[in-house]
Amino acid sequence: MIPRPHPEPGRLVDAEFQVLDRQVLDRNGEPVVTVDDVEITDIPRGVELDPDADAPVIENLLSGSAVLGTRLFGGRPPESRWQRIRWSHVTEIGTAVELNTTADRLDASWTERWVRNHLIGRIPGGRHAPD
Amino acid sequence: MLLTELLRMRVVEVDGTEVGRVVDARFRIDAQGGARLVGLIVSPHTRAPFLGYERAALDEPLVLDRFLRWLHRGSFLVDWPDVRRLDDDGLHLREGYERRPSTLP
Amino acid sequence: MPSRRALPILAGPALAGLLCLAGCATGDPVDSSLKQAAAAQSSIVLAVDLLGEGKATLPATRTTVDDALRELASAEQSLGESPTGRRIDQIAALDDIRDATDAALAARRELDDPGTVSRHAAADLDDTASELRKAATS
Amino acid sequence: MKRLFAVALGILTAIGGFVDIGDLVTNAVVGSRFGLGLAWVTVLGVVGICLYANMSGRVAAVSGRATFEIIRERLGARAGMANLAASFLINLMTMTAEIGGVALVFQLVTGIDPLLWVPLAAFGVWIVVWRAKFSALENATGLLGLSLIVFAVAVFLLQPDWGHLGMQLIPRIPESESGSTYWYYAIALFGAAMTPYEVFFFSSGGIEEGWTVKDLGQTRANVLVGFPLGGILSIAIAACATLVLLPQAIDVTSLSQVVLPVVQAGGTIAFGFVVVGIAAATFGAALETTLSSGYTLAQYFGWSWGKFRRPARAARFHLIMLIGLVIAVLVLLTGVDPIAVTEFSVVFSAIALPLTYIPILIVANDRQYMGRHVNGKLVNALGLVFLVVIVAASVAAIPLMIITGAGQ
Repeated sequence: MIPRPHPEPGRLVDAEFQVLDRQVLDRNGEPVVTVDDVEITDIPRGVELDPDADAPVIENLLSGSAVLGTRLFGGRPPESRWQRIRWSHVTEIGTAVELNTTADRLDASWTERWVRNHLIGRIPGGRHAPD
Repeated sequence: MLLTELLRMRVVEVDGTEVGRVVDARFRIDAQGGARLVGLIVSPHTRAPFLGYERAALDEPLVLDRFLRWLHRGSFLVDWPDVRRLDDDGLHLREGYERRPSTLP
Repeated sequence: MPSRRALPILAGPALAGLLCLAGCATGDPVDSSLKQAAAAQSSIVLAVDLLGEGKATLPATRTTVDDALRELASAEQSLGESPTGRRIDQIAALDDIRDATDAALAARRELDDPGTVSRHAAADLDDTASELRKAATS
Repeated sequence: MKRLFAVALGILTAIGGFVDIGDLVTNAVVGSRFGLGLAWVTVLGVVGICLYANMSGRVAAVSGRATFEIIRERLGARAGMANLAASFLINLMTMTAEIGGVALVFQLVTGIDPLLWVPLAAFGVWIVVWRAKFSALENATGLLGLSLIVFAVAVFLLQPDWGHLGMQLIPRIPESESGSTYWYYAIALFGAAMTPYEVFFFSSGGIEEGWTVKDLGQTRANVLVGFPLGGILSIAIAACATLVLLPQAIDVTSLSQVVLPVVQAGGTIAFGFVVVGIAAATFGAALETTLSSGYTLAQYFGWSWGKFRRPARAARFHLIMLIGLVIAVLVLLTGVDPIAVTEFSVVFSAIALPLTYIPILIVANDRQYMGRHVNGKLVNALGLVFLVVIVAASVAAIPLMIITGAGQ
């Protein structure tokens, strides 16, 4: 079944209720991250907004300790440390957020790959299925 | 801009009265798969959505369900064009803004 | 909705729980120590009887005696430390516990070599156990 | 025929898997001090865990989402984190108690100091978690755990005065105990029967084994037949202590005392069965709590997890379990008494129960997750009754712990 290219047009999505804190699965159903925050188009502050201008869009799903940390304990995460997954990767919003790419190709999975290559992968038997 | 910066922002009418806090942002998927903001869901009571109760498809008459729905009564959707200005102290609505139901179809 | 206050809310009860670990045992220290010691000594008596009847294994019996010796030591220590109004009872209780500990140690040595408990050592265990039980219930 | 075998296997592993060091110790302690006056709490706890496991198993099978994913989704990141911190620490405490339990059983068999067995037991747990297939480890420990039935056999062999024993079932407080210790141990027994890790493991296991809606019948049989029989074993443990230890005022403080009634009833043969049973039950529970430490963190942070994947494809999941095991070993090597750790772990389990029970009860009613498999009227009514019981036990636990000095 070829995964749908993106969620069904016309469908409504409540970002906090259906995207934030949701599990993200890659194309093979392997968990990648949980959505720690959602990046939307910047809205200018203190300025009269033009009602006819284009409304903001969801640009990226964000994850990582910097984003989650500041969300839990306050403060604002430095933008340089936001781990981004482009919204264009999202194919479905269900009980989990599904992507059209594999986990290893996302920079959001660098900690998983680091632990795999430096620790777990090195222990004998780490690389093949449980028998 | 972060969604969580938008969430919990105070929502204020033209004459300055506070009508609640932003608890969610509703987007619509367009033909290319983009998610475009259509409006904000404002709840006059708790500062944060509690267990997603006001829009969850809960129908079992669980006592807890009724209590939590009561806790969230009165949340409504504001169309994005009805938002006039975003300040550090809150979000200002336009004159004569519309209050739509917040439940997800 | 629990916001940033959520974490301290959980720390409160956990702290209270840990506070009580610092030994806020209620009730009279003499009685509780005697009860603790009587329970330990009785379990040695039972274990040694079962060994004698060929029902118990030697390693298990040794383990039971080692566990009971630890309880006897803790009973003696907590009694020794706590100042109680009943000075005379405290000394008498300490003597009973020490007698029981000596009987238990003797039995324990016999369990190592020759691996059975002599009639004499078993009798000491019974006497010290009933002594403790009597003191605990008086 | 294969279907029947699967059903039987599921039930048998549920029985063997139900009892762990917490049930063993708490039931023996309660039996030696209160007789069967608290047996009603075990019955209540069994009904509770049947309900709770049924709901979380159904949520896993229908929605494919495990417990802690749901907890974070529905409570949000901050309350989810508080929940995670409490659940992880208590699971670590239970894990330490289970590994300590395995070491104590080896001491019973060999007489050698348990501190030597602790690293070995932890290594054994790690090897199985690292290499064995999920169902293999479940079935082996579950089936071997069945030899705990010797406790029930021992009750018969001790030829009790059945009338008197029956009378003991009436809840009452012995003179040697106070009201507060009675209720403290009621909470401990309730926490022992409804340990949260069983639910993390049960629901995550459902995903490990790829349960679908078709498997709901099987999971219901496992729970509704396996757990009650596991509960009967718990009461048998208490009955043995009532018949042998209570009359001699031997308040249980060590594992060696827990087995004395079985040895008295059936000698070395019965002893053989009971040590195999305890070793399997505690080793199985050590596996389940180790996996649960991985499940809880991975599901909160969204990492790849699961034994059905190669360790390399769930690296952080395996790293957490390794770290958890190392912490457990270090704690045990300080010489802390595993029995004391066990007694605290069951009470803290009761304290933390609402944190995971409430989100599951709510999601089991959410049509977006469950479709038409939402809770029925009866399940919801029971669910609400237990919500009250669970919150009451959780609130009363700490004050009672302080008043009774943790059950003195």
